[in-house]
Amino acid sequence: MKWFDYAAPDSLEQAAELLARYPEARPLAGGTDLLPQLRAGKRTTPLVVDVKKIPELSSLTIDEKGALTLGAAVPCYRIYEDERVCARFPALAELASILGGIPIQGRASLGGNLCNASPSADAIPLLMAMHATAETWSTSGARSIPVEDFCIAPGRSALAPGELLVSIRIPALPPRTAAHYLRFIPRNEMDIAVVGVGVSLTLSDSVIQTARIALGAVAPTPILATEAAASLENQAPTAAAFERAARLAQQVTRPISDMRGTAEYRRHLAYVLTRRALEHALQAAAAS
Amino acid sequence: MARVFIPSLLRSFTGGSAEVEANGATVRELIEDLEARYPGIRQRLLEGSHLRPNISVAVDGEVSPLGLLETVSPTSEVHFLAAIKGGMAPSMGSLSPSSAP
Amino acid sequence: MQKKMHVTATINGEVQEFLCEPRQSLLECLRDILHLTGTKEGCNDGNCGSCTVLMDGRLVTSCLVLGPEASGAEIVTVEGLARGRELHPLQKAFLEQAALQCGVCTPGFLVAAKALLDREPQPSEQRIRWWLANNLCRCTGYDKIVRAVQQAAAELAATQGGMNRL
Amino acid sequence: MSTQSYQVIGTRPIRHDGVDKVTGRALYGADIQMAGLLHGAILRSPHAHARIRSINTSKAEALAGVKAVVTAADFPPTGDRIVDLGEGETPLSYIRGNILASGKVLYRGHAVAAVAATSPHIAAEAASLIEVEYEPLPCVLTAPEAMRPGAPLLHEDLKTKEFGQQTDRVSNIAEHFRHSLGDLEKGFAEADIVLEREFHTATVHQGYIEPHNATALWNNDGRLLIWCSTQGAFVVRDTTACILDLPVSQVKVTPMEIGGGFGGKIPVYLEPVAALLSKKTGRPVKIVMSRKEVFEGTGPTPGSFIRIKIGAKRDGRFTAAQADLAYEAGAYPGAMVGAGAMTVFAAYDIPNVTIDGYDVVVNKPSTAAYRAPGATNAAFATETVVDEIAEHLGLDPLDLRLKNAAKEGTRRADGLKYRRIGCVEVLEAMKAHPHYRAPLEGANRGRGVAIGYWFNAGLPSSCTISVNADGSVTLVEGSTDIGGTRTSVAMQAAEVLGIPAGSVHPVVVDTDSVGFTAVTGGSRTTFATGWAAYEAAQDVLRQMKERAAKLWGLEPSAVRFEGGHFRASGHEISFAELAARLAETGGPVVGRATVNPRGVGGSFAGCIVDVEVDPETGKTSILRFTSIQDAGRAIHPSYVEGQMQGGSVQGIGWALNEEYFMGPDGEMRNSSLLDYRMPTALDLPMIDTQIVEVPNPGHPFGVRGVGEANIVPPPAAIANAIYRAVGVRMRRLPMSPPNLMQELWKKS
Repeated sequence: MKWFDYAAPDSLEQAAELLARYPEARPLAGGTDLLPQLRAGKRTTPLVVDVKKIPELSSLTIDEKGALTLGAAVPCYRIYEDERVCARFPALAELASILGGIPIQGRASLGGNLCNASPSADAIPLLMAMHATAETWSTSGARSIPVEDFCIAPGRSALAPGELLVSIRIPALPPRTAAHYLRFIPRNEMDIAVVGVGVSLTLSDSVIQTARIALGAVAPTPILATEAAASLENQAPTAAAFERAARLAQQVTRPISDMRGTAEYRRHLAYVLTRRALEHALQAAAAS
Repeated sequence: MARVFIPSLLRSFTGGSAEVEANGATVRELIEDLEARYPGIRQRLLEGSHLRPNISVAVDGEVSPLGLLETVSPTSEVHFLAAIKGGMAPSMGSLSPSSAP
Repeated sequence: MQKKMHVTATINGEVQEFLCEPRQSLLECLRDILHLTGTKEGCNDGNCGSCTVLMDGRLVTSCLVLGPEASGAEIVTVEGLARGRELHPLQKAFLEQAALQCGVCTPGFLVAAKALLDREPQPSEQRIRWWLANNLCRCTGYDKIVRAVQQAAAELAATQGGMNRL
Repeated sequence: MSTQSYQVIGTRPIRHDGVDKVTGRALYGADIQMAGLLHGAILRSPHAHARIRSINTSKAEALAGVKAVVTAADFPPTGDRIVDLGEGETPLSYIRGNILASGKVLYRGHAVAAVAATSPHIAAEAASLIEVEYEPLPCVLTAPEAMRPGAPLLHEDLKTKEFGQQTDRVSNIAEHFRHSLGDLEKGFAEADIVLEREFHTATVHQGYIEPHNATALWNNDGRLLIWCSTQGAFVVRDTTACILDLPVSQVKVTPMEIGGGFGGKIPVYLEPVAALLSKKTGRPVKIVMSRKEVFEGTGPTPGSFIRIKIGAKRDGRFTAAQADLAYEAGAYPGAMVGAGAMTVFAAYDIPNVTIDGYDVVVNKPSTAAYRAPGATNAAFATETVVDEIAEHLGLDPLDLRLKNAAKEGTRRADGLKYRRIGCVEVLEAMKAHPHYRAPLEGANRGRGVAIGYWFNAGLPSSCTISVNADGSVTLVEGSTDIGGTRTSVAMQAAEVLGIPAGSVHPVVVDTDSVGFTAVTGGSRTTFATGWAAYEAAQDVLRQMKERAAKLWGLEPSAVRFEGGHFRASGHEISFAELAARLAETGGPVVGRATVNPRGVGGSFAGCIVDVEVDPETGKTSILRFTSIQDAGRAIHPSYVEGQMQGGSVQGIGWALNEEYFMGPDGEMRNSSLLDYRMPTALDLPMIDTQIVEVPNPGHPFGVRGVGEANIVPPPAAIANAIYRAVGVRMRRLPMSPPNLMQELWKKS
């Protein structure tokens, strides 16, 4: 690994200043993506900025409206060990508990997973389904980016040079709403999603009021399947409706073939997982 | 006389026979006797005065660590086997000299 | 200018100071600087678990932690499991259950299993497998490892979670 | 074979090296620290096949902290020789070529140059500064591709051998051989059913957790000292001496603790490179591979193409069998196809058989042994065809196997007759096992069985045993201990000496300190080194009887040893008591033995597996698994079970997910433990075991090697279970979710 320097600023201002001064600097939260990339020579950097000492990046708060603000460096275990998150955002807690193994969850954060901008990132489809926004900070101020607009290419995010992800904001779930993330991996743990699907459903009386469907590892960035989601609105949550939505979701995929699966296989999984994720979400929403 | 089993790729020397008989108190003597009966076969089994490195000999069902020096009785069964490369016995450390010219 | 960093950390209960390059991982610091070679490198990218240690009570793969990040942290490695001459119940159980063959993954498994039992003293087989899924063993097929953790859990329960819980 | 009851054998003592291994004190190769130590790094080829036009090391040498750079040009000028390292005649250029490429690179990951520097980071950076100009060449990646006329040639000088005889045919087929028995045509003519099937298996890696490592110090007295992780210190000594053109006595190898090998740590990769770097710098040099280097630069086990044809009578009796086995040797000749040929029909008594084997070079890493090398590929093919025959004939798959099972006196296609073997006993134990008859309910679930064989190795082992005055003994051996063999060897000495296992202190030493000992491999250590310990203990007893006789003024022949005591009429002294009196009766007692045993007993293993397939994703889950194996005599049953469980799980990994996923350019796309996907604890149930004991008449305690046969049956058994679950016959490994889904689509 090429030499780099290390700094651990304790305020947003200091961090932003460092990032402005060294545009090639890399923020370090859990390091579970960054360090292997630096070792493999996929990325180089003159400076690693450890952001875990910045209060805004390490806090987990729920405001009076029930929205969750998740510091970009909050490690997964803090999410699933937080009783409030488990009660109000169970899908998020479950996601945090399947991201890597236990030692990875001791370090890795959803913010890091987002910034890594991998097409197969587990967190992104669920965050998209949950209407999450990425809250950023730079010397020119703060901005809020919808998660669905955050990834622009494999490994590339919408963050401008010198801009830091501070937190992820997830609005409170309306009543009778549930989200669910489902991925396919050949092993039962320690694997990268061949396909991942995040969904959310809001029920109203006997029909689906709104739905959202996002897919990972089927295109250069995680994608929203808007038509598929729209097809569910004001429909009864039947197997046929889910089947139709899953087929529509499958149509927007543009997968590649690689060591994790062929394009054909991924397209097939997109259908299977969308259907199954919707069924899971329906059960959870009906129970909530 | 000992029964000698001829591997399929050497059967051209024995007129296609898979099994022949030969005399000898050791494998070395047995090969000399085989050569007298089936000229040319020795050269496929020996290199100079040694068993070819790719060939091992089994007497009565046991691959012999002694090779040519192994004793043979008139009731013995003798097999010449293509020694197997990689992962098999000979590759796992032999007492052979570290290099041959 | 390339300068080493000064790090102070509590390692297996003792305050240690050392100098490291920012690019050196905690694993490298433990092994090459502090000579705590019980923590092993198997993959250097967080996927085998051989370098698992406790950092402020949390399991981490030390290959994915930079040395300077350990500043002020409390680290426990396999060398810190036994209390003096008394082996940790997990260490005893691994020996009694023959839960190791080559032994190179064993330190990581022991630390991971300790973290589990510290949190969940009576885990189910499935919870044990879940917690150990980040630790690869190529020799044992995991059967005897899972049994060893079950045995240690039973022993710890019998001793009321007291003396032997380090 | 004695049928007496044993005091030590069959018990489960704590292993002698256990405390060191659970406290982190045990020293493995990468743990070596020494004054002045430099760190090495290796530059590897980015091409699967290319000519090296030039190598420029000047930028690397100029980097601060770099002490030396070496390439193949640094080998002594004696490369144009044919050598024999026990692998048969091999050009030295091949052996050296795999250490540091010369002229051409033959696989992606092929070592080209190496650097020694003051830190591993500087060494790695320097290696990346070495400029190599390549002329890329077309590559061939599979055996069928490489065998095609006109295929790009890896070695322009490689001529096909037929039964060791060189022909004039230049090709990628290094060797072709044939075993034949009976009359194949007649046998197929007699059959009521003949099935012929083709199989492909992917390259897989042993996957040991500890990467390769080596530290070398070319000392000022001219001796080369090496510390490394190896299955055989003497193999490292002999190979390194050969490569560097040194007398063997000038090389001393100290085997460190080894973090897994499974056959993959028999070959030498780093030691000669570390030695050359040490020679240039005058300092010790340590090289440790990264995981990526382990995948790309060491020897996995061959991928293969196999065609199997079996004929059977309506009653299930096999009349004829034919196999074509083409195994991918990787860059240099030496695939495990010979062993594949020996084991492909080894479980069966078939009168008419022909087996053709092809050793084929391809642009992949040079392959190495992997637990029963060659046998798993072959059994995957045979055992799934046997299952299909059972289905066609409406027979129970175990009954069909029992009807044809090999037994004492069965002649194999390579000509040899079996001595006492446990094939029938293993099959009967499978049939009688509650798992085989347990109900298996639920959709998409199925049960499969298969059996496998490994013949095991003998080979030389040496031991000495010194008696200590406190009644314990010190046992010095040359077998590196990968999975508890210190204990299984010590237990055999303890049994002879009538002392507890804990009173034997086993130590594994360097090549200067013990007689020649072959590798820990071939399931031979408990068998052969255990035998050496048995003989050395007998030597101790003989000498101690003389001491007892001296004490009592008797002839040694009057002294008996029984139940841990030396006895003669009116006299009795325990082993420990006599040990305390050695000084006064003539001085120390040291027993010694060296063996090169015959009497190797092959081992059969079978497994029963229940799976559930998700028909929408193609993912297979293992619900229940039982491994049954003939151990001859289980010395330490826990470690026998451990071998069975470990081998079974490696077989499960091979079956379901493991593969070298190669791009068309010869790049391995999944060279990490994330994407190579070995099984985790969460992917498995408990692995039940049943040890069958059919004592090997060739060993004093009846031992058969148990390390390997257990990996052989799982892929076939899982394929058979998948068929029962979802109705598709898998003939390609791995049976990964995308591959299984492909077959499910074809079916629907």
